[in-house]
Amino acid sequence: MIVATLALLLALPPLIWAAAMFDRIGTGRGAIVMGPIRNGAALMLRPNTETEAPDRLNRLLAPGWYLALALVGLSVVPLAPGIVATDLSTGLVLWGACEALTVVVVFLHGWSPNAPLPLIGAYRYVAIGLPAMLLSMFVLIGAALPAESLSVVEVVEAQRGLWNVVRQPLGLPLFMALGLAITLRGPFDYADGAELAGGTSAEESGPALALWQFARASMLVAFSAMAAAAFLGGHLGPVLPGPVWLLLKTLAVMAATVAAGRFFARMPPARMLTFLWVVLLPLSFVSLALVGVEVLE
Amino acid sequence: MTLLSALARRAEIPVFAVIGTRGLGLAESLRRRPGLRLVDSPRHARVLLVAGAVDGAQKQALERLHAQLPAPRGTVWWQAEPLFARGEVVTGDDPMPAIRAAASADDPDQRPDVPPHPWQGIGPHGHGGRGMMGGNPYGRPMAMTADDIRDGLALDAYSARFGPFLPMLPPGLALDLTLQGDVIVSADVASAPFEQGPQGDAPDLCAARMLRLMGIGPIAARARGALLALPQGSGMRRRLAAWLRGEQVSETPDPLPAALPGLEWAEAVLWLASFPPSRLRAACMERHAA
Amino acid sequence: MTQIAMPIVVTLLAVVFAVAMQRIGPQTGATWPQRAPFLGGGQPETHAWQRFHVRYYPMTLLFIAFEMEMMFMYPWAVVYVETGLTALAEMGMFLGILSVGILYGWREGVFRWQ
Amino acid sequence: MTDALFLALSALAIWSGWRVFRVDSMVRASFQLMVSFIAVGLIAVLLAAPYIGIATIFMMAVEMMVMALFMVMFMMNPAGLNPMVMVHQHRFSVAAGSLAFAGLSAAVLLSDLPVRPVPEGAEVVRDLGHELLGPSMLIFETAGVTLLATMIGAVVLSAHSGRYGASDAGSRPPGLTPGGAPAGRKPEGGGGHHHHHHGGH
Amino acid sequence: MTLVSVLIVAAALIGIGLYGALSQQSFVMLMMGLELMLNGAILAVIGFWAFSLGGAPEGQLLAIIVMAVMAVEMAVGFALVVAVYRKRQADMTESLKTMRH
Repeated sequence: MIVATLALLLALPPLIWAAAMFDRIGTGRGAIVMGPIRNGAALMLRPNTETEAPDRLNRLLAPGWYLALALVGLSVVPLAPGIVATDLSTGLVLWGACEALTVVVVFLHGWSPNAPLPLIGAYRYVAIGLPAMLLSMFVLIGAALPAESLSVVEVVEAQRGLWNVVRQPLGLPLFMALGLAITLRGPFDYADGAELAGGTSAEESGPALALWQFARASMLVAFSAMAAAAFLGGHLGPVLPGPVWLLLKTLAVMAATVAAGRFFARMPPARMLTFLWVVLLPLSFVSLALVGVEVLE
Repeated sequence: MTLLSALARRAEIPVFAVIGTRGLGLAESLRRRPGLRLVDSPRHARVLLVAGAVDGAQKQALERLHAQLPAPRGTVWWQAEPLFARGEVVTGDDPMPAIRAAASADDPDQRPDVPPHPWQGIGPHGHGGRGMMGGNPYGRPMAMTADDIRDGLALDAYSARFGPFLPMLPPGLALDLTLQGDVIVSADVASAPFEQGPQGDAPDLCAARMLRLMGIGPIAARARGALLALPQGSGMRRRLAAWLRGEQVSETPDPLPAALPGLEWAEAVLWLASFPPSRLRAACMERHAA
Repeated sequence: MTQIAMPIVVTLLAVVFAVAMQRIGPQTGATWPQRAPFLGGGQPETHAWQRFHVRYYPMTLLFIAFEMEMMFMYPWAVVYVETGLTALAEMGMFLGILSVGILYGWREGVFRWQ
Repeated sequence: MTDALFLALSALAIWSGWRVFRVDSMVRASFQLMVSFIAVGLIAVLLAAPYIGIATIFMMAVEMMVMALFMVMFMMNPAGLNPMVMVHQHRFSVAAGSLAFAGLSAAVLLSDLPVRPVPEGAEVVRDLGHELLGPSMLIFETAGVTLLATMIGAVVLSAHSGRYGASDAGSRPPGLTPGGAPAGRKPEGGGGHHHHHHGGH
Repeated sequence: MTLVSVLIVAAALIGIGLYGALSQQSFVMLMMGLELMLNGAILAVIGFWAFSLGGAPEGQLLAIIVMAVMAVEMAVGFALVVAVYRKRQADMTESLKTMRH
């Protein structure tokens, strides 16, 4: 338990660095490896900005909560057989709780500066974040069916014969929609989009902004590790040791998520809301029904 | 600290670009330049770059923006007449040396340090407010209820001047908007967009501006998914498709005070970006003349 | 106890880390113009905090009723394989009933901005 | 260790429950209540109910998010920029609250509670699943119907724009006689007056 | 951690919730009080289930039902608030009384 936690805390900074590098590829500005670190250092040396009558406490804590949720979500992912930081028999539900609280934290981040653009971003995000979370719950339950358990450890073990991505081909893409939503990117980035000049972080500067980006990247890592565990067999794989497999799969999901975020355009929120409820949610029902029938055979 | 400073020395300079007359092309040319990064909010910036001439009427707005960059901050005037005596002036094509110089400058404040309304010491707790909604708590009054145009729930209306240098609006356009939630309830043009010349109407530049608001690049847009993401029936799809094919668009929008109310923020911003700057300017000027 | 020890510990770690990092930078007092909300040079008349018109409020009500089904689905998933077809049929019925609610909401336009 | 954690979480649950009615900002009030729920959820995990505990956190995070949206929407001065007190019958309420606490505590302390702890290693989630699909199947399906009724009721009450346009536009009860004036209370405003006048003659 | 201590914490939550439900003028704040009381109820149910019911699954089911009640209460309550506000521009409990005509 303690070993796993330490391993996670050690692995997180390099993975966050990798996430920042993925974000830089294709922007045409070079310095892919060192750029994120330098920019982060420069931000740390800038001052925080005050706003008029902000909610100081929530503004100070929001990046920390976001980071905490990423860490708690990450802690239910087993690194190798028997090595997991939080061995909870309802790990999938805990992950779901982290998703739900992410919506709360992003809302608080946008609410606390008392400024119009962050406020609009916060409210739009809640509209999209809530149904997106529903979606992920259905596909994760689909992953739990063959394991007959809500423990992520069991979910991974149940994939020894067949990975869930084969059993439930719709699951991973639908889960990635949630990944895009909770990591505030691409088509689901209703909180921090360009049409709000940075949305919930439009009023942040210096360390507060750097930490928000840091937490956002760690949420990407947590989401990718969870996706790897639930759909790609986690630490299972031939020849290489388990943690290495998990690392490779996590990096693959991270790259795919970043690419998906660049590829799909952001719709106006009302359109996206209808799309989520009327197209994606029924799709997740279908995905669950298919895996249900498949498991019984 | 020294490690951080060493790393930070070679970081990209975050620049907030204020776009003036014929400045759109200038600012776009910087977007992929190594060594700097154009940011969407002055809070994220180190340097304020004024690209293209800015009307003297916008001096106060520019000073307010200047104040919103966290200190220390620097200013660069690129092919622009300085409106206040700070920062570097560049007349040529390459602002990079000046931006680098500005990145180590420390401009003093332009605006006086006074709250928007006097409030200190007023009210039972000295917070400037009275009763439940009254007074100017912390220097500003609270929003009041007003009728809504959509669903009949009369909640608070937020009135403010948006622009003229808001990055998602066409440069120079200042709108007096009243919002309920994120829906525009009423709109008025306070100042028309700046003249951008024929360069501002270039299809690739216009398409890039619009796609940036949708969070994708031009390569992803070729897959036509970008068009499906736009609302139907507003002509946005048609205009973006034309730009992506490399054709000019010459539609003139309806007058903004009539067209904007009832639109959601995201729709309104995309709708404004779906017109070439020259046509938008024409639509706003007509109204001013009338 | 051991199950929730690590989540609590990492939460505390993350929050302390984030607060400490925000405190090490230069702490300067901001002037009033600097603190004004960013509106591209424009100014607001009032505070941004207001009775915010949440345009999607019927959707949130539909959502909290629908989300309740999750509470039943998790235990269902655990015993699904043992119970077999009965479980499939029962949950099919349950979700079917709730889907009627979504369909109804859609036809009433609750997913649009009110 | 478990006892210390229990005490800390209990203190957190009660303190944040109390703060709900003491903070000025409605957003803070909602999320204080959420913190109280999270503390109770964690206590439930300590009490060997890992599913109910974590699911409480999950559900309440969402519900309190919605709560915050509505609080801000309908409360005057939602951010508490002007400090405010909006209470009535304050003394009576304090007395009632204390009395409830004292009464319940006394009942707990005085009664002889049976002791049958959860057996070690019991698979509580599996039991719950069997219960849901077996003996309590009817409860489960009834919950489905109740939730459907809630959804429809909430939409009918709250939504303004329906399939046929605004919900309060042009709706008038039928007349008591064919072609007569609409029955029931007269709507306020000019239209109602007109009909009243017409019906009077 | 004994049943008595758990139940006393639950009683405290119910007491605070009752205070809130009785004292708050605004309808949404009143609902916060109700939620806090139900919070105490959930804790009491789980406490009983863990210490006195020997882990009988009905105890957990009861906790779920309490949560479902909460969800229903919230959905219908807020829908009512919206309906009343649309008519009256007020969300005070007093104004609900005048809804009757």
